[in-house]
Amino acid sequence: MSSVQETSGLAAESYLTEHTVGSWLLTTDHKRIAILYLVSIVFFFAIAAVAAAMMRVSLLWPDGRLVLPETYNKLFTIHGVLMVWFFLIPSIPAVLGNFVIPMMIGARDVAFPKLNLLSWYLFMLGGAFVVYSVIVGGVDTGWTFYTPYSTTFANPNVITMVAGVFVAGFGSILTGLNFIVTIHKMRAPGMTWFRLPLFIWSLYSTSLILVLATPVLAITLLAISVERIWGLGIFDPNLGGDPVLFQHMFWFYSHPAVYIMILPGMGVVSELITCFSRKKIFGYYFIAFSSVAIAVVGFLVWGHHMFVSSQSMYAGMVFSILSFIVAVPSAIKVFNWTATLYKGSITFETPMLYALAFIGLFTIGGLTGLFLAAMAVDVQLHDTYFVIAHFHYIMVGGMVTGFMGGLHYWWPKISGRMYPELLGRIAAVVTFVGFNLTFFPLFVLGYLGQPRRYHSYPPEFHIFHVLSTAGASILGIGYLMPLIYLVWSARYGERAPANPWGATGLEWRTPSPPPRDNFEETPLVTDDPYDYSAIEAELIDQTGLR
Amino acid sequence: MPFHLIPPSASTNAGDVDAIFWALTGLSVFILTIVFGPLTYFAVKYRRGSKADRTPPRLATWKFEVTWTIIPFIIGMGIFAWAADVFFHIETPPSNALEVDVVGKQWMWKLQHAEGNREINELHVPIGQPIKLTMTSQDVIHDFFIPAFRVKQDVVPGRYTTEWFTATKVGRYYIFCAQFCGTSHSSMIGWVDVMHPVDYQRWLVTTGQGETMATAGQRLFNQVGCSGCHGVSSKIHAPRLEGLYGGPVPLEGGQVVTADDKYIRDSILLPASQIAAGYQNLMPSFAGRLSEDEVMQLIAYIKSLASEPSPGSNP
Amino acid sequence: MTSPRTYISTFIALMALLAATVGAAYIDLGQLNLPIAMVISIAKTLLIVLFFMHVRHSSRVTWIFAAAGFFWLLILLCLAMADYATRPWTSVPPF
Amino acid sequence: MPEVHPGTAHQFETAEQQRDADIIGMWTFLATEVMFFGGLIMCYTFARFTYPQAFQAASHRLYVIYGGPNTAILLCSSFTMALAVRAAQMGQRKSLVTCLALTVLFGLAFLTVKGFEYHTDFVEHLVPRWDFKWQGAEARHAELFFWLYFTLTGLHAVHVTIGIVVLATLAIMAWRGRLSSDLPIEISGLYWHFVDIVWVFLFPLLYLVGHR
Repeated sequence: MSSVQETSGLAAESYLTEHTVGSWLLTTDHKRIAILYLVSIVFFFAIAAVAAAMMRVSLLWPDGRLVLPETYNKLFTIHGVLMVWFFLIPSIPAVLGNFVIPMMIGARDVAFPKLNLLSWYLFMLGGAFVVYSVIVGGVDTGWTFYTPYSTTFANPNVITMVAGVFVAGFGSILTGLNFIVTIHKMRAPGMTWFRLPLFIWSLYSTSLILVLATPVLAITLLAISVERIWGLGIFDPNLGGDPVLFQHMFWFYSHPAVYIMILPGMGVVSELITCFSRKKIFGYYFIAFSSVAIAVVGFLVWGHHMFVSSQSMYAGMVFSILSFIVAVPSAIKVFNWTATLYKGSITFETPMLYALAFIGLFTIGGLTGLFLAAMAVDVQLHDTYFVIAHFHYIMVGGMVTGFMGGLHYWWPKISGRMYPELLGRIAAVVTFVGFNLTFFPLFVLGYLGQPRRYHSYPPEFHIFHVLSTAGASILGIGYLMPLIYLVWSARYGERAPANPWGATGLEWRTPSPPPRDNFEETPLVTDDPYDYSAIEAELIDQTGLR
Repeated sequence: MPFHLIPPSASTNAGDVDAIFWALTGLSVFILTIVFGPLTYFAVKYRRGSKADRTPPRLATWKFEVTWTIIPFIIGMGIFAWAADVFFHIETPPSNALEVDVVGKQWMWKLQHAEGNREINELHVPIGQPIKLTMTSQDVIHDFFIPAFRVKQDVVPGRYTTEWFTATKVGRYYIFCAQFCGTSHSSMIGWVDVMHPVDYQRWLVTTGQGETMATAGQRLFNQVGCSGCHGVSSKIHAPRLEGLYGGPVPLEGGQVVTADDKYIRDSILLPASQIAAGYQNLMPSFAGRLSEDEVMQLIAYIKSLASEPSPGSNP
Repeated sequence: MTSPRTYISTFIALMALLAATVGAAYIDLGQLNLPIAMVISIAKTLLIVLFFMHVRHSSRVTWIFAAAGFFWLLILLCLAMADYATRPWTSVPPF
Repeated sequence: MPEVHPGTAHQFETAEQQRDADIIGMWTFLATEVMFFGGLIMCYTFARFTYPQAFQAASHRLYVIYGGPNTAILLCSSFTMALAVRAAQMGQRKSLVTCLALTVLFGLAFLTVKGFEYHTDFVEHLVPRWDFKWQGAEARHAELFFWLYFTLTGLHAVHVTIGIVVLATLAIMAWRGRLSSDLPIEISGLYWHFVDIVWVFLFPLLYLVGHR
């Protein structure tokens, strides 16, 4: 391909050209805001990862020798709060979504660029609150803030931390709003709904959840603060309230939030699988509508977190049946991805390795979700390490893997440079091995009955914790490697052509890195997405290979 | 480092739960095979540069889609029904169960047998006999989890939850608190001692307090002044408690409730919220004056009056 | 563009409904008081949304967005209340 | 390609596109607002379901004589707001300024009445935790009602205040001829009507519980 010359000619006027601090902090360019998010979430991820590492090391001894119980409790709270609200939820949507949504649909920017910047500031303000609450002493409620513990017994820092999540929540509401309007109104001429890349469909569904679920979390957290400060108790049994009401409202947000944390990963994988098997996606409509179905049905299943919470058996039954139904669209996606490989022409670059890892880990995560949706089995597994293992398979095995895949895939577009391919592949394999070693033993631990959030544990669980900690250290290396080589490549990497992967999609029709307004002129869309037959024909002419 | 891969299974419920667990495990392995079999096969066969036939397939896409939508749905519904059936069984105590009351507090379990024996972080039970735990918490939410019995239930302040099991194997098994409850959550560990009925009787006698829960409740009934109004000789117009437990109570306003543990607890602690029809709101609240264990003793006493004939003097 | 006539008749209808809701509250209808008040509120909302907020003449997207918030609120209320309403049912279902 | 309106932001191709985007954006925002109030409505529904008598008794301590007229005031403000949007669309500056000013006045009237009402509640010892005195059964559950009453109406009053500030600003801009488009009026109109709708539900839920 000969696009290298074009790129170097245009590099002087890309969106990265300006270097002043002000040009970053006051930018309204969706690409720059994406980079602001990228740097911020890496920062929060680092703190949360250190917390996780300390917990894993402490768990090497059954009596938890590294840290005191109260420190341990604070560590898992920091880990949960930062990972959920300050890493996973913004990871793919606010970084990759912000960067590529406007380019994928052929727009110059999102619909409300200033609002987009405001989202980032709210996010950072929320993050500052949370970090502050950690510095002044930490909170030990767990990321779930269950009442009445959080409102009456935990230390008052819980107010600061809740305020942080509250503020960041508005950031994510505005991001969701921006994406919805952008996807509705900013599409280039010819870009009909069913010509949209599947990544857009998944982020549209994600945005629906962000917009409709987050406000309920906000009001619930507000109620916690009010209850904590003035002792007015809608959640306090001594004042006529009900702590289980808190759980209903919390999970009304937090269960859909689980889909905020996996749908974007599914979107990325849909892009990667089709690109690296050089084939049109199998079952476009089914993948697209399964995203929307997950977003909608995902709102109806929150009670499966509460089977043993003293919720009524009959409500539990309704939630259980709906939980089995919400598993179906996920299954549809997995089968369609597999079918896409059929008669493809598959290569195994780093993003593809991550995509294949995603399918594997997500499938295990999804299947173990069925165990937890089955009421009788959930009685044994609820609040044990089985749950920990299950949702880490979804969120780390799924979302983080998807994020890494997407980051490598779009890295040439973002930075204008190629990352080192061999290191990339090694890191992907190391992550996969480390991840499984870290989290698979926890399934066994959970079935044996080890409850979560335990600083110390009976000695017969020891061996599984040792395995898990060993895996975590491998996993840590797997995450450190990309951090180092990506930063290195942003400066020293080989210059990237406009379309290094030979991918379809509008974002590849503009130079890497793209100019300020993304496109020289507004593109006109005439084809369905993922039409690899044309690109393939050209490639076969050049290389003689199929 | 001794370790197991499967937890001990020591209750009548355990087998039912394990059956679903292993069925799901089998199903998972099966699905992983049908996803990863083709995935690996395609990845190898259709790798770039291989000589595989890549003529565009003529497939009726929708047939595949319908297949892999309908089949997972049907399997899901099957598992749901099976697991829900077992769940209802786990959640519904049989009527002949021995009763034990449990109060959770940061960070210990206080248990009291109907015979009056009290324990902390230990629960002695006979083999082959259904045991029903009535549980509440003094502070935050706890959770009474016995992995060997496959039972778990949150223990919520302000209300009663129940859990039941029939132990099938003599031995000592863990009780874990499974709901995060504060600093020493991980030390809130207790033991169930499953004994032969003979040993259990001996244990009851040697550790007995001399009074059953009901008699302790009766003592309390007189001591804190309940008998002043609800007693047989009282002049005050208050509901009689003989024959009350388990029966219907018509309320002021037309509603009818059942006089269960929850109703009696609420009547003691929040007397104004449910006034029995024909009575005035005279009773003071005992919230803060009685501990959760004491309320449970009063309930045991009122329950013991259930079999006595209710006096005909009710309005 | 909506004519002033439409606005005026909408306004009058709203005021009439307000009177109706206050009036209905002073009649003892037992369990019916709440549903009636809610039906009147929904009617008022529909009038405001359709005429004052111009949804009647808007695109289908606007219709969907206007309905979405209320629909999701119903999900929250119905499923959570399904728990509270069925808590007294502690017996095994007959199947 | 349609001509580009001078007020159109750089990311949009046409003024039409910007208008649609802004309106859909506002509707999306209103959907989040519904869920925001919805969380409190959930608390309310739970508490009223659990303590029907206490809620009835507590609701009877509120004055329909405050709540009823206040509902009417807000409905009037919605009416003038709708007229303001129409005036903006027709380009009638004078009637636009008048209608906006009236809307702001109705909003202020609402807040004033609300202020008097809060004062009455305070004098009658109905402010939870501050100085709550309750004769009769179920004081705690009545307190819960007033907790919800103050949070719901307080949150609503915050929304009214924001609306008043926005509309007053727009009125001044329109008066000085600084408005180049009717779009801001229409967008803030949607918000104002929404605030009105919230009250349409709060009024019967708080003031008319049970029969009076």
